[in-house]
Amino acid sequence: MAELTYRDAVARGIAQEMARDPDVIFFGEDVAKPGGVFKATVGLYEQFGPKRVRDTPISEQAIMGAAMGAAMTGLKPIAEIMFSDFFAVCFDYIANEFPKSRYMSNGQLKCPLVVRTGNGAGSRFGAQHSQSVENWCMMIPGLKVVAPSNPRDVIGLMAAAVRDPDPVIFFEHKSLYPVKGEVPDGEIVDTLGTAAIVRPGKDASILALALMVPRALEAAERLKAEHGIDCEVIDVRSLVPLDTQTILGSIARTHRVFTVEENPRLCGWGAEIVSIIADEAFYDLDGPPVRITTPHIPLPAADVLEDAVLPTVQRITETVRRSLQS
Amino acid sequence: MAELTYRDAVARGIAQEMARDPDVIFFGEDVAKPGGVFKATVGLYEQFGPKRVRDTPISEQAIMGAAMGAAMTGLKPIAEIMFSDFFAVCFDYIANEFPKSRYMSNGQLKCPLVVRTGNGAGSRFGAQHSQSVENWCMMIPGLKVVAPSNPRDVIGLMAAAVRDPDPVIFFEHKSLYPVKGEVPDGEIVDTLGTAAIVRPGKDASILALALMVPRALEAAERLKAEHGIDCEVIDVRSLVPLDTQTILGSIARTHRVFTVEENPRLCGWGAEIVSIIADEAFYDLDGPPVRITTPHIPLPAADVLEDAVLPTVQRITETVRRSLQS
Amino acid sequence: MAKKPSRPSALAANDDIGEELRLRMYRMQVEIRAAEQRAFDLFLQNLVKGTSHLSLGQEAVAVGFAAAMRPGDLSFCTYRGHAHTLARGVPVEKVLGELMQRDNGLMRGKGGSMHLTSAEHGVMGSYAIIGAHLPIACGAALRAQYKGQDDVSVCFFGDGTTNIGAFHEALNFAAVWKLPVVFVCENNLYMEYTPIGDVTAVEHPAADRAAAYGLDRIVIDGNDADSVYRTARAAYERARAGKGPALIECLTYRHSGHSRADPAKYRPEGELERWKERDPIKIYRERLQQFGIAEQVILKIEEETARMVDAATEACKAAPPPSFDLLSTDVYADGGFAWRN
Amino acid sequence: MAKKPSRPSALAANDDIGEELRLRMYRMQVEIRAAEQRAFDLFLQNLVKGTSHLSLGQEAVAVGFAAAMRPGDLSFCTYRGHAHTLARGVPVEKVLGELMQRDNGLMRGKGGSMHLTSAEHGVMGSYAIIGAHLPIACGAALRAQYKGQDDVSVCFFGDGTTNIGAFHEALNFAAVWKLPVVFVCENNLYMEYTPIGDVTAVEHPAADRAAAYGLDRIVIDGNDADSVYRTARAAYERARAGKGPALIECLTYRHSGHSRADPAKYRPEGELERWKERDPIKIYRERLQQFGIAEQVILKIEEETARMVDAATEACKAAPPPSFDLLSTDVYADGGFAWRN
Ligand SMILES: Cc1ncc(C[n+]2csc(CCOP(=O)(O)OP(=O)(O)O)c2C)c(N)n1
Ligand SMILES: Cc1ncc(C[n+]2csc(CCOP(=O)(O)OP(=O)(O)O)c2C)c(N)n1
Ligand SMILES: [Mg+2]
Ligand SMILES: [Mg+2]
Repeated sequence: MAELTYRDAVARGIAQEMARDPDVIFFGEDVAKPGGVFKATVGLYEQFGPKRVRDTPISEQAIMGAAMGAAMTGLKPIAEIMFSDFFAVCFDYIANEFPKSRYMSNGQLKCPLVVRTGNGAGSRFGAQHSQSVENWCMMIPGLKVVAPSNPRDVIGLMAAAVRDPDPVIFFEHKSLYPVKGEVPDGEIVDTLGTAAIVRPGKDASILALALMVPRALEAAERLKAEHGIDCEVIDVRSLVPLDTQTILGSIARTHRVFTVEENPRLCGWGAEIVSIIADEAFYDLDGPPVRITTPHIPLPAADVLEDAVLPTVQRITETVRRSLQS
Repeated sequence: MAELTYRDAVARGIAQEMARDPDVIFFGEDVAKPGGVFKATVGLYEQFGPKRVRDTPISEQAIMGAAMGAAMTGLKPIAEIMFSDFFAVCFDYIANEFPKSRYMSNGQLKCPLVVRTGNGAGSRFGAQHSQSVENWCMMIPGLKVVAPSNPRDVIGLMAAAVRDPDPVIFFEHKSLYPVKGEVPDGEIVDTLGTAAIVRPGKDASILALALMVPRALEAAERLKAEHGIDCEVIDVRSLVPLDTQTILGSIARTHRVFTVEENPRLCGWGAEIVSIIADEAFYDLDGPPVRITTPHIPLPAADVLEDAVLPTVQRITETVRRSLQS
Repeated sequence: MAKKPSRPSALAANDDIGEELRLRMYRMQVEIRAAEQRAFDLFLQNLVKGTSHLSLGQEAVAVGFAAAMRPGDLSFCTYRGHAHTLARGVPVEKVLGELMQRDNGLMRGKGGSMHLTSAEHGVMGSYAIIGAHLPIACGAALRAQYKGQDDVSVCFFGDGTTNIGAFHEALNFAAVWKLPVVFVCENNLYMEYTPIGDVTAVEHPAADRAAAYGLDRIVIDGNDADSVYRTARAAYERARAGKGPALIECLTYRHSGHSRADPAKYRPEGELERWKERDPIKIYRERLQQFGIAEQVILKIEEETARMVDAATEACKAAPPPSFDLLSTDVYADGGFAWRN
Repeated sequence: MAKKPSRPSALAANDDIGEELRLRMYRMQVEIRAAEQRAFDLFLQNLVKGTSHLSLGQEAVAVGFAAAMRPGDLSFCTYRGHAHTLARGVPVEKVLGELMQRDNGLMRGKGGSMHLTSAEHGVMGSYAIIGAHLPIACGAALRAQYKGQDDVSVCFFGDGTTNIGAFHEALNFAAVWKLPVVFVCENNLYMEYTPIGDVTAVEHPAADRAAAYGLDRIVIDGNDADSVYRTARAAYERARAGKGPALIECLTYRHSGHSRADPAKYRPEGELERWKERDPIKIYRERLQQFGIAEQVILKIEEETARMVDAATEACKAAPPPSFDLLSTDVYADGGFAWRN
């Protein structure tokens, strides 16, 4: 066991896989010599050298395309897109190329790669550097999508992503980089497609992802302490594959569900999961499924404004309380 | 009144607005002299000349950026992206530029433009030329999004879109281009943000968009004729603004809802609307809200395969029947 | 029209290509021509579904570049990729079957005409979003470089494609990393229905931009398979030797419309006719004669090819449509499409 | 260091710039320097939030290009846009207020340091996605051309930006349509923390690519405001006259790190020091002296500017944070954010 930051867990996760498999290479903008703008990949260049860890031009399409071509022909690339907002400048690869080539070729082509990216708000960077865009990927058939909430999951899911034979989009939350957590020694390998019940409870299920997980947990503690409401908190972890068994199982016990999303309101992962629940677990529900999201607006830069729009512990607590007590 | 194809309605709608307002210009790939690859803009070049109707290079980012810069400074551009799948090569403008500049500038900048695009399946073009991507736009705060299902709406919503002071994404359905409909003479101007009840009914509400509207209507007729089930069919028409009043009003009367979407399954507009209904009209619902979608797969090219994956009249009919009779 | 060769033996003696290869290149050009003309006929009979983009008139580019490849070299094509796919040795039946959306097609109808792929022949996909495959070809070349393998990745695209962002990113990327990738621009004068000069700031959309990536300016006659072959061979050699990428602009012309929907009325009068005089197959047939190849050898190739394409057509007509099971296979590597447990 | 000018009057007699403009250009360079140094101090006090990208050392580019503009000309900037924004006459308080995320900021804290916008000064936004604003500037220029207005759109970006697709698309688009847009590449030798030469196929990332768009190759000393000004003036004149776009590469250097988070340890030893000898403000101060401007005139400018920046700082410190109402305003043109009825 060691205490590790989420940031350091990224480098450790990548290093674990690069040490294991010489076909794993890693590239992106300022990731090698500089160690990444978030310092999440410090040391990899020194450890694995300039052939395996490479700085690229500002050419997100080339980065993604090169990752795909390398993956198709035998490597296991990890490519960084610095901020997930920049998926918009290389979205063709995410939406049209990675996820469709296997299908269109009737299984002749493969695309085993990992795109890792800094996602989410909290750094006062404004509307073009703060978005949560997991739904941009979840909506595309053929991708896999994960978003860890803690250092241990960063390493384990990174290993699972690198070893997975399909394209995996790996969302790191920028506001979690400095956060520490306990991490076991030795190799860690997790499983894609598994949600985690991080707090059992019986009155309602709160589903959260990434930065929203600690907030949901804190809200659950408050709800218990202040209102006697006992919430189950689920860290969704993997949007595709989606662990509907764990989610539906929880609803079957608690009969109420709340999703806590950082995305803007429309068409987020919360909408998808709520729709699944509303369809498949309709008769389990004792009350409306409620989505707690960022409002449907671009993100403001100023600290006071940004803090006011993301779901807060306060807002989660209040929403659940009001909904359960109404 | 005249019979017009959906294709010809596009040209008529654009011509109506260009004739009215000299600040309206139109450009895209092969749209001017060639009249568009779908022949939807034939005659505009001849009528309005080479200054106002222009062929561009294959540079979707330049097209979108140029539309935005022109819109910011006083024009009302209509830009074509030939196939909506190509939004992926210029997605930065759609996701990060058009919709955020007004907000980020605290109202100093404006972006009154229309992006029109050929959307949807049915032409056996395969996975990169057949997608329905309305949700790629609905999910982005700051855009408006419409998708007409008939020639009259094409003209009226085009006028509304051009006159709107915000960026509007205008989805034309490729499989509807040859379809004819009655269109009144003279100017037609519709209103964004209004759904239409195209068939009143009392047993269930079926919400559909674009190509799915005629299929939903046909299914409703079959359900009535063969099973005595009387469905209300709503043509959603506008995803943003979303006419939740009409939708929720319908559910309040019918107590059941089905969405019929061409998008792949995850995070579509159906998920959003179902989530709104599940939250806000939970106690109105007599049974689970059900989404009828294309499965979550890339689209196959072959005619028999493509026909099998889009929601069909048969599948809509069966899904509603089974769900209501269970 | 064909002139008797004046000094066949002298010509042949100095020949760096040789009779066998030249006959192969002729056969392949004839095969592509016949297969694509057949595809066109099948449209008219409504047996080819969806869209289709023919390379009639551009066969020499496909054949010259493919002929200079070794097994293991990789081709990255566009929607206009039938010619390049056939040129790597993929059977006509497989290609026509895909165009006809039958179960015997190369991808059993799942991909369609714009996405021809035959990994076993080194055809690593045909890409229908303009420019997308240039960076992808870089990635394949990066793998070769990284693993010390000496295959070359060859990426084909049109003149219009030089104006999209991915072109620029890929060229710079390949040049900076000295990747063994050869970019081939088939300048057929049109971006769909628009003359390339109307939308491009330079006369030679690829060659006039080579210097922007530190590359040599190369423009060649794309209708002469021999000069295509020689240029290809030199570029592959450089790439294999670690000297980095090349960008080659081939001047050529498509005889048919952009796609099946296009009657190509935008051509200036006489343009098509002038280019038909420089038809690559006509040029090459004359070349064979100049090299003293007997007329009956040439005729035999033509007849064999015609029979083969007929047989392929019949096989496709007899083939069943793809079965519905295919719908949900191969979305993911486990063979299925499950996005949930 | 400053030498007495030998023949001040002769120099001044042949001067196409003139004392008034030259003093304005000096004042503006000093103002930008002082405002940005203040911004840096305010970081250290944790009063500037989020990120921030300073142009310390690059002031001459901003000032030369702005000085040659007329009112109505439009600037399109990047995240590194404070200098360009100030150079158009936007008050320091408004800029610092935005960096400090106060209600007196240019966008009242909604945009942040990377998105400075002042439409009334012709600053049509600062863009934080690399390359995005080059096509947008084309659009503004298209409007001018279409409406017969004679303003010019000027688009600033860095060396690293020349490797992204949008650069290529915009340059070709502008050239083909002969748009009145001037593209200004500030080559400060680094793409964030990576030397530009490590990731670029040519030595001059912008100038060596001008020919790919049929444009002239222009590389200038970006640390000399006069030569920047003259180059700008010529480019604007051509653009206004309908002669199309220009691409200008300005050689310069940033004295600080890429952004507030960057200590810039990747610089080779001595590089910063060498460039500081060519500090644009130092160069320009000497120039003023060469032109016989009295020391006290120069000192007065410096003192006035320092006082003004102090006052602006105090005003910002005293300003309240933005109010919560702002959150939901101006998503749409109706002033609100309603996506439903
Ligand atoms: C990103 C993108 N934009 C537009 C298209 C539509 N499109 C298909 S082919 C084509 C013209 C391509 O011209 P060129 O590169 O010269 O190739 P050619 O068809 O002549 O072989 C266009 C615009 C596309 N497929 N992808
Ligand atoms: C599309 C995109 N990719 C990456 C970034 C991250 N980024 C911000 S600034 C920068 C370096 C830009 O270098 P250059 O163009 O030389 O401008 P400079 O910062 O030196 O002024 C990068 C990579 C971004 N903002 N947008
Ligand atoms: Mg072409
Ligand atoms: Mg730079």
